[in-house]
Amino acid sequence: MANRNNDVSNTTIKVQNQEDNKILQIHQLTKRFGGLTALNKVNMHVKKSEILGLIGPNGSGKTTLFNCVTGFYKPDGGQIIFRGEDTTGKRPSDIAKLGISRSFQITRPFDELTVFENMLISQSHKNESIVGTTYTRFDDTTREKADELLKFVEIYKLRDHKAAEISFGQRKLLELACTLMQDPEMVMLDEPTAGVNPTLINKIVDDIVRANEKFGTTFLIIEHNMNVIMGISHRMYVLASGEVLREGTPEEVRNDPKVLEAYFGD
Amino acid sequence: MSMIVQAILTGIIMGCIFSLIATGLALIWGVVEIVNFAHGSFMMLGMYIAYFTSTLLGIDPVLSIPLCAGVLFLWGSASYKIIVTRLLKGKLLMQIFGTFGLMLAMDYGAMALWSPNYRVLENTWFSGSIKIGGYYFGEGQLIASFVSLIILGLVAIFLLYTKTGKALRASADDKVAAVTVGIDSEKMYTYAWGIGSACVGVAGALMTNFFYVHPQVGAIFTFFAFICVALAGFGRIKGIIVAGLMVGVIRSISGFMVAPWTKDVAVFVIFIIILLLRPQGLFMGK
Amino acid sequence: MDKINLGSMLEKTRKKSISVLLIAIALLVLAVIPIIIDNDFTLSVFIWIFIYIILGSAWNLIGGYTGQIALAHGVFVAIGAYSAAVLPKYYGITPWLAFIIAPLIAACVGFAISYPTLKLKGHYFAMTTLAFGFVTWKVFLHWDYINGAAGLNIPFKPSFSAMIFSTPDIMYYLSFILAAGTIILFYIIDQSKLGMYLKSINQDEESAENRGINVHKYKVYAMTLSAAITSIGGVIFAQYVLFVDPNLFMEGSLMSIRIALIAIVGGLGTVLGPILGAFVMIPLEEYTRALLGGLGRGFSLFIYGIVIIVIAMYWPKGLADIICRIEKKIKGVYHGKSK
Amino acid sequence: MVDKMKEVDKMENNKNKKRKIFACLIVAMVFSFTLGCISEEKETPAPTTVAPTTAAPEYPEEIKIGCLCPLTGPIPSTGEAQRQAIEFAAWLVNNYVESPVLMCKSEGLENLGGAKVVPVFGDGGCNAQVAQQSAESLVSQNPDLVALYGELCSSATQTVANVAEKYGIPMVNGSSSSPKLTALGLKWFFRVSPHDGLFIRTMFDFMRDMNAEKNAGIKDIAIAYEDTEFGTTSAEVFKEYAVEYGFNIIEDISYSKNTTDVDNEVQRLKAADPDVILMATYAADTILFFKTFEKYDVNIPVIGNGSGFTKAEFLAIPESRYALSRATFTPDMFENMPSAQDLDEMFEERYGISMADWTRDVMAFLVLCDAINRAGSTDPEAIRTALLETNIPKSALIVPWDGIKFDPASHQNVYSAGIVCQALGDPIRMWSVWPFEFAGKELVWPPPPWDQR
Repeated sequence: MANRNNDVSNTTIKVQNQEDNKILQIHQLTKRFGGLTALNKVNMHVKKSEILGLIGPNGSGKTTLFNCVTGFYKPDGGQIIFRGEDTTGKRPSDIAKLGISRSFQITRPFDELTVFENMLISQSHKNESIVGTTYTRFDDTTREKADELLKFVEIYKLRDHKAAEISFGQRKLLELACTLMQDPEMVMLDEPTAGVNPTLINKIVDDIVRANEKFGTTFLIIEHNMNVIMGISHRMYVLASGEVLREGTPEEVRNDPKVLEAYFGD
Repeated sequence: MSMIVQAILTGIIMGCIFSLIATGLALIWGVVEIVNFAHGSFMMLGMYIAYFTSTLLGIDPVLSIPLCAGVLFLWGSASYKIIVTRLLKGKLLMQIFGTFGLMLAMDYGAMALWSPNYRVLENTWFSGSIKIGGYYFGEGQLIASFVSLIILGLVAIFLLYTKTGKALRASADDKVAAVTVGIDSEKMYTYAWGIGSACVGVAGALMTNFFYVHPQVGAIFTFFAFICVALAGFGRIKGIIVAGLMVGVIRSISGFMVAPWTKDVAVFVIFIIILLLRPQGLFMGK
Repeated sequence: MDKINLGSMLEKTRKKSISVLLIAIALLVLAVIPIIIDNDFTLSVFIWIFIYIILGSAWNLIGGYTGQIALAHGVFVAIGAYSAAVLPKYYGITPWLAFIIAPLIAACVGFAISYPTLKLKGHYFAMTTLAFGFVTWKVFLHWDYINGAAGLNIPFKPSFSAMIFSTPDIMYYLSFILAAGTIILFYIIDQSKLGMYLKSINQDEESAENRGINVHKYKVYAMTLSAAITSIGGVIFAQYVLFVDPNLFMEGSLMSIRIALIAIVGGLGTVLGPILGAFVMIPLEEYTRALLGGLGRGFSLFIYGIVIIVIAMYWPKGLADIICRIEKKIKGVYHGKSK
Repeated sequence: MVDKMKEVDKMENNKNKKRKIFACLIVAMVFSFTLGCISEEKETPAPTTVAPTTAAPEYPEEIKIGCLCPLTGPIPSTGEAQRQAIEFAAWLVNNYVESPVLMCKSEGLENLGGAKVVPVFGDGGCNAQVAQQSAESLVSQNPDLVALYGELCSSATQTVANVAEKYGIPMVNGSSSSPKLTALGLKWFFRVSPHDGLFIRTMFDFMRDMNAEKNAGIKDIAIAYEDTEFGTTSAEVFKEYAVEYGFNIIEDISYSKNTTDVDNEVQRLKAADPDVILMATYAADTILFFKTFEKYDVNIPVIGNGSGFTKAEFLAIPESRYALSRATFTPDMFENMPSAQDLDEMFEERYGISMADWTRDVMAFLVLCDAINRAGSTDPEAIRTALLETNIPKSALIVPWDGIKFDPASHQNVYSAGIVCQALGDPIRMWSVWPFEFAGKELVWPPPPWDQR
């Protein structure tokens, strides 16, 4: 696939003793808001083409972590290395260009634009000259790709509806499709199934798995729905009050008393 | 030397008046989060009210302060209810142009009603000037700045110690929270507009002692009010006085030391610089 | 699947032919106006319409598409106008060259002002541009090189090189061509990636940033482009009025707001908007001035203010929106028939 | 392939921009036609762009003169008064009035078969663009327009003059004071009233006389002027003459118009402590300045370059007392000009205001009509020559000049001159105090300290 070749060209800085299958490495990541510490020296890594689950009670810092990785927050300490490149404190758009795409907890498509246009905008912005955009339109490959993905998540019929007009669940699917639009190395989904009806949940889960198998896309997923996350993720991290509580396979996590306590204790 | 001191003193006095005008704007901005371009026109209205009560009923502008405050309160809340509520539903652009339209309508409406002639109130209680310790003060300006400070004090007390005031501050700090604790935001907005307009109305009444009355008198004062608000930090009532004094003194100094025409420019340049360096305002932590 | 496509293809080609026809007719009409109407006033109204189409469209890029409230476009008009006035006066260079120089200067200024200020949001940007406009106005008033407040007069000596023509026809065609050019440019932009990106920025900056669009960069680019094109309007302005002074362009930043209004009344973020806006506003202003001017006391401006309020309150999408609605209706009817 | 087609097709559907463009162009067409009609209605068979050689019937019913006044914009009330002055002048021409003043005895233009003069008014808006637009409109809506008159604000007059040049229409101006108007060597533009150059010369002549006859000992002068066309031009002339007359300018203050206060300006003036302050300001700031003079107890004679100083709004405040100004005319001068006085009474009863501020405009309009009359045709060239040949004796004037005669090059009235007046009496109004020989009231110099007023 396209991103594979880019892969070769882009891998510039090699961080010492980096195992090649670690696509994302987070060292000692710390983020404070005034008094409270949202993230405290978090260490974690994501392996290439895995589905990584990230769980934890509310306010445990999951979304903060996402915002740090995608550059919306400037971390107060620590380092984020994506595919051998230090992305700490970079502009979100630059990070996105590197191949991280992210969905928001509350879906944020551009309501005034059509579903199709939303897809087009989400294309990869790698090596795109700003002046060039003045007169170039989206090329056919992009358009075909957009249609493909719309078909893939099965909302092709809504193609020319304004994003404002489509249902909540469909917006979720649109977001998913958008995140896949830019040949991402890694997709970060923030509660992809929150507030979605069961049938659609299955659909979304199914899409994620298929995408993971079909394109070998890496997924990093925040999810509250235990069945879903346990079902799809290969590996999991548990965050609690800004610290990594546990790392391991779904089974390990499920059977860890600490985790249960973090969730249901007091 | 003494002239420089004089210049600074003049600046301070003008500053007090600016800060009174700015307080109204800051209140509106803070609570309702809308830029009221018509603010100066509200002041103009206050000036005309004071002028006519004085010429027709022979009531001194200082006495007509309550009247101005009252009328402007009503006018402010009315214009909120009728126009602004709807504007708030729209985009920021529409809000700005809406209030701008209000400004045009008020200014030229006043012109159509009361002619574009410059009117001046003569021999009010506080006209002419006094000399204190070798420095000259216009009585009009002096009383204006004193009353300004008093009004500011009252507003502060109101905001700090009354129930409504607290509610206002709450909704200025955090709308969502305010609503969740059951503050009627609609009501708060209306109050904010009313009180904000009342402040500027009072300023208008005081101005008639030493300034001419004219339909388009407001615009330049609106500008300075904006600047004070920006300096204090958009939407924050705190620090308005300091900001006002700063503006006053900067103008006065640059006007006296550099060249008179630069005094407004200087303020605007500083305004731009501050917006760029500290958009959150001078007197606020991050 | 295929059948539908073929059907729509046919329909499209039909539409296309109609569209081409309509454009052709419209262009033809506008082209022959100077011949059929030998009334200079009507022509001058048209010239103003064309000039304001240029200005309005330019503002629309930053104000309508990108949604950044720029209130200093009078400055850029002034840059254009003054370079047109200064070049021949001081350097004996033909004002035609201003079409190249003015945009360059304007672009630089536009970039310089917008690069830092566009980091700020919403009314911060609006206020800063407003203040910038004020400062520039005062500086122009005291700038001896451009003759300060007295302004510069362009002597009426008709010649092609001086870009002054004894009959308004040529000026009409000149402004017509420029306006048409601007419209085409903005049609291209509207259809281009840029147009799409700017729209997305207007709706949700964070989301756009998340999608990999460098919001700040695009905003600044839009502002720079907008400034450059605005200054072209300024050149024509000067060549037509033959007199420039700071108040004309920057007093109370009235012109900046007027320009914005053209786009707003017409419809923000559409190619059509500024065109409609100019075609409605300019004649309206001309005739209201003629009608209400007699009343004196700026009664016309009172009306103007009311109109602005009403638009802002009830009609934020402008005229273009209505055209679209009508269009949709027609379309609906058509489909109804076809099925 | 099918996909391609689909894409293109969809793309078409995505936006209806294309069709929006057509829509707009349709609107364009509609507008063009409506405008066309509007103009057609007003048009006469005669060609519209003024080509008077063709459009000159033997004796036209009426002589249309396009007059521009600032009816909107910053000074609408002044514009209204100017309009009345012009109407009044036209009335004088069209009706027999028993008065030695120019054109009064005539009924219409006798050399054109008693054709009536009809002023057609347009709004100049005191704004270059508005004035130009209105002038264009007047010219093309009235193909039989014979001449242009106005505006009041110099920048507006400038663009109207440009229109006059463009169409070759004679133009007369009665009240714009910017020297540059007659310095451009315009072919069709004539100015009856003095410009700031001459006015300010009056001010300096006055100061010289003060030194000579009243040994006022004026040496150091300060100048204060607003940052407008009027202010800066005045300032240039101030500086020029200061050198010529051997005064030295010790303070030069340009302040921004309609500001919130003029304290610093006055503080600087006080600090400089000159013998005289020369000012060029409009009404609003003049009021502020004098209130601030009192505030800071500044007791220096102030001579204004007209404008704000002669406005009723300024004279309404007690601080204005003893203010000096240049002027063309003051009400008291009617007393030694009986003919003018009669007209003033007529004017007053018609419009309820004194003609004093408007004698310039009335006179200038009369001069224009006289020229057309002498030309005996509506041919612009003829009128232009007539204007150039103008030579009106003192006796036929309602202004205190030695006559009216245009400089062949600049087209500026060579005899036009100003007077110096002072705010005196109760109620305060302007009284002529210089030239001393026909002063309406005795000059008060220096003004008494503020606490004794």
